[in-house]
Amino acid sequence: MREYTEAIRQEARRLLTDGGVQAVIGFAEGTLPMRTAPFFARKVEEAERLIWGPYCENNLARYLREWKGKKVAIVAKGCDTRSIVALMAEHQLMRDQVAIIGVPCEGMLDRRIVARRVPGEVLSTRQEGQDVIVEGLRFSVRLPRRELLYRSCATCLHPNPVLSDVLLGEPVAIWNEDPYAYVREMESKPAQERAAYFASEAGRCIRCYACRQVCPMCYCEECFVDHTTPRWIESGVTPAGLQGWQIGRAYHLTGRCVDCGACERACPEEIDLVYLNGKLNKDVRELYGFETGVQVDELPPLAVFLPEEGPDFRIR
Amino acid sequence: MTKKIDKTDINAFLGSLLQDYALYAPAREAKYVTFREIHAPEEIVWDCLVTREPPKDVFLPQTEVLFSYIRGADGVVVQSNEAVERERIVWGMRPCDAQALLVQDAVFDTAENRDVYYANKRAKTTVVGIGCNQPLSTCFCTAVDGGPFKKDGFDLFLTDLGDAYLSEALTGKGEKLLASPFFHASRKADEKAAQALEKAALEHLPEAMDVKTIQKHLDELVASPFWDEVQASCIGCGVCTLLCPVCHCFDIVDEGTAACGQRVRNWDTCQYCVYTLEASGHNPRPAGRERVRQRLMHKFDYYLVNQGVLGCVGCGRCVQLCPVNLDIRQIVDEIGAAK
Amino acid sequence: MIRAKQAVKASNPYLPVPMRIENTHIETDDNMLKTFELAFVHEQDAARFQFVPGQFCEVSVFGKGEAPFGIASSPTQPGPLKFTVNKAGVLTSTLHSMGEGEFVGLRGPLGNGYPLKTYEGHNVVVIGGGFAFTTLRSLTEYMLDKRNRARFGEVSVIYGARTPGLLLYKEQLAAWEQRADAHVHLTIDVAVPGWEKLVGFVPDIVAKVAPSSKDTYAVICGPPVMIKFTLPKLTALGFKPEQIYTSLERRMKCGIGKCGRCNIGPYYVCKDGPVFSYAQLAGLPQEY
Amino acid sequence: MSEWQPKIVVFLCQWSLKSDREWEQRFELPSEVRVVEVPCSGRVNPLLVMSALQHGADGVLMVGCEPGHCHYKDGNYLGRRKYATLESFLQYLGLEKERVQVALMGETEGSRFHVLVQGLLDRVRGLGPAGALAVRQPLACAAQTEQG
Repeated sequence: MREYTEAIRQEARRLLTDGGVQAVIGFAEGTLPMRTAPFFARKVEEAERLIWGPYCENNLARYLREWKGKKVAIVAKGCDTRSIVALMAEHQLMRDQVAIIGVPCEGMLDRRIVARRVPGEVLSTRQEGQDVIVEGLRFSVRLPRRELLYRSCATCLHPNPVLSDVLLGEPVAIWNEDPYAYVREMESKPAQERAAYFASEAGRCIRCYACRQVCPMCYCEECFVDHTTPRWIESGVTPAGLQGWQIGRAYHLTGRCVDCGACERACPEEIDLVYLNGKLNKDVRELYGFETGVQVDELPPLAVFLPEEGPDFRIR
Repeated sequence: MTKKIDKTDINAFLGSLLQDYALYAPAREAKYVTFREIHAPEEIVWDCLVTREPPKDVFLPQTEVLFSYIRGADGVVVQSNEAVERERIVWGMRPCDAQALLVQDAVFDTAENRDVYYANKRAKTTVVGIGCNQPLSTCFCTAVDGGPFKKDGFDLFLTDLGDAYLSEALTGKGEKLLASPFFHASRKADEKAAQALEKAALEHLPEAMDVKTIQKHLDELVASPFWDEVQASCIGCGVCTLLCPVCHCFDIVDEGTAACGQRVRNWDTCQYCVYTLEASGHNPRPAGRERVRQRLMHKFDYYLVNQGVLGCVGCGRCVQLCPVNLDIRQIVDEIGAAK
Repeated sequence: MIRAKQAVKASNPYLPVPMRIENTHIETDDNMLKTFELAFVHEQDAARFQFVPGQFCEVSVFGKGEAPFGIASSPTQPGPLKFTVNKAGVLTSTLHSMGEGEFVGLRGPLGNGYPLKTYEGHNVVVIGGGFAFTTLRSLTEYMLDKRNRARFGEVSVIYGARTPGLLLYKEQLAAWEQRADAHVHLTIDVAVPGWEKLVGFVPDIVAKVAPSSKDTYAVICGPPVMIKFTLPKLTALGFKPEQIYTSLERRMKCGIGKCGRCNIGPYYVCKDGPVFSYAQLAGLPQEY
Repeated sequence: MSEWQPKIVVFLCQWSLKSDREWEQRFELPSEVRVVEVPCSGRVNPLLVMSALQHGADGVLMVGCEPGHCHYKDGNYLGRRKYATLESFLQYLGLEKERVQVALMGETEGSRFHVLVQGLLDRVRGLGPAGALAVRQPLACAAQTEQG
């Protein structure tokens, strides 16, 4: 991780000196254990604040829309680069406006899982081989890294950048082959159970829209939830209002979501959002062989069709 | 009046309260602990200092029907939803959340234009607090006029002595609870122990911030590029404000048709881009810069002007839960140091 | 049928009283501005309603919500309250489609209104642009009322719109123009055949025809760009910030300083305003 | 409350069944069915389907043109992907499979349309009121006005 930090800083210095970029979007030290903060190095000396580590959990591609029209560099994991590709496919981003510093990713650690597996407030963590040592006021606990990954990271198929201008380090080996096992598990449950699960997950939503705001693909000028004509869903934290929000949000990301899990990490109520988008991702993969943001210049699946494909809605 | 109650008796006592009161307390929900209504004393989680959601929902529900309306022959008839039937107890509120409650009192329970929905719930509620023996690293109540054992706003205040809770009644409502036979006399030593706990807790907490300087700097920084820097990583979600125990902003919306329906109020936040958006398309706070500035200025400047109190109580929820680790403590430090 | 108790109504600031639309009148030739005359359904609601020019009300269009509108009629005029509504969003579009005999709700009067006591004994120049003339109409009517006229010095009105057809309250303006005790200057942006009054933007007209700043208060309402260019002209004429008043508009919900969205600095436009002097607004975020 | 009657919403492309417009005369649709004519099935916002369900529809039918017969060339093909994923998603969330149906029909299939609607109605009757997904609350007040 230290080597990556150094390499990122070096590349950032170079780009800020003669790469013609206005800023390097990366991560800086956070104010809490297990946190980092998105950071914008605008001057060469600010490159020293950039870091890399197991808690770089945000999808930084989200910030690119705020730099529209200006050339910037971005520190990008596999999922961040997929978002960049997807944004390019939707004409939200020009390839020559972003310099991608690609970083192979071993998966980010879920700070909430860590917190739940120790007997007090976490004050520091460090990695030792494949383990993470977690320390607090009166404890020190050793936990296997693999068990602490975010679910979206544990099931990741593209930990290595799919597109980059400079790729740091060596690509990591893929540790997962079945990304949608949890979706299949849910599919196999009776309808009533699925409805109850959805109602209870959506029911905790407080409509803070953090899921939308952290998402690189949620760039609509006006979100359907804010429309006044028509007002698509009920305004409050009522069952219909909350389910309407979750259905609309997830479905609008059909064929556009890159499985980064940023929405779920941002959610203060720890709502299972990945299981919603995972289903849609699984469907477009199985029905149309499409994976978002993997192939440059591939059109979004709902923008194209094959005349001969199914389902054949005629015969039913 | 001060007494104490043994921990072995506490559930029996709470069970007896459930007969007469609706009880709200820190309790588990999904994978975390939040403030919600409970139906059995065993649901209470005693060692959670900062609940995921603050208890403000008890007094200012996130979604609340103000009235229903129905079109009649001679106009529209409205029926208010302001009545509160059942007495309530909020059990185990922390001093920071109580301080926030006092700020909300100053906003809603005013002599003129009294918010009856809030005031009625407040009047029917007994607030039982508990001191914080071991504050978290995100706690900073002492920086903003609070303290881990501050008793303002409580009717009854508990101190965890290990095997018992020292219980001090601060109002008539508190004394009513203390009259229960589950409480027995406390001794001098218990009060000494409580003082020692407070002293120990304070060691973990920061010094008071220089509120005057911060307020002055805020007034000077209105047009400064400082805010462009601060807001750069802000994603414009509502986590910090919706989960803030002080933030009280709301929206009013009709649900229904012209013939009949309900007028509803929902929490709202200054961090949303549509919050100040006018029908004409004009937005007086068009970007993150204005919205982040508004949050800080409201908390550390405008509340002081209008209510005479700070709008931040140091609970640390926004610090813990911000998706991009935008830390209000750091911003305030920078404001204090700004030249 | 459900019926709210009167006692509850009086103490709950969120409950609207029913109003009947008595009359509607299209003000401008683009059909975007319509004046609604609203009458109280219940006698006791009417009796309780005492207002000053510059105050506003929250008008309920049930099913669509509430929006604030300045009261365009003057307290000196008996009869229904007048509100002039610009068709902009969902609520105002619905309101525009409503007519005589239909019901809306009303909360108010809200806000501070123009500081009449301050203006008394002084000259007042009323400066308006476009459709931001509603409470200025109320103020002018009030000052020109025969019971009040002697309490004020010279009253001038400078009012401009893009075209003649976009001026509000044409009959009222004509009546004021007839009066010897008021100076009325009407202007449009660009000359059109048949228009014999002033031509030019409000800021320039102000520079030409505004009275001396001595003993005078200026009250200005209009689109932000008009205000932006008029303020320097007034300053050049010697008006100090404390002599210039404006009525601000912001998105509002509660109207009573609780819902939080209409603040400018520590002031709430709904409760501490909407009328402010520029001395009050100095140094605050320009969030209006 | 009177006996429950299912509510069916049909989003019908204005071009499909076009040559067979007399279906409207020939077959009177049951009163429980509300037909919403749309310019093209491919442009129907999936939120409309959700909205219909949230407003208390017990079944939704989407009718577009036969493959190769879209008035706008390929609206029905684009719509097909949209509805395939939406249908599957709503089922995943617990909605019974039988409540949402998509049908691409030729210009002259008025009689088949009628059979389809009747079939959906019968299936929904068998299932009872939709309950898997939440409906909007002020629906309750509609009943109130009817009574008052």
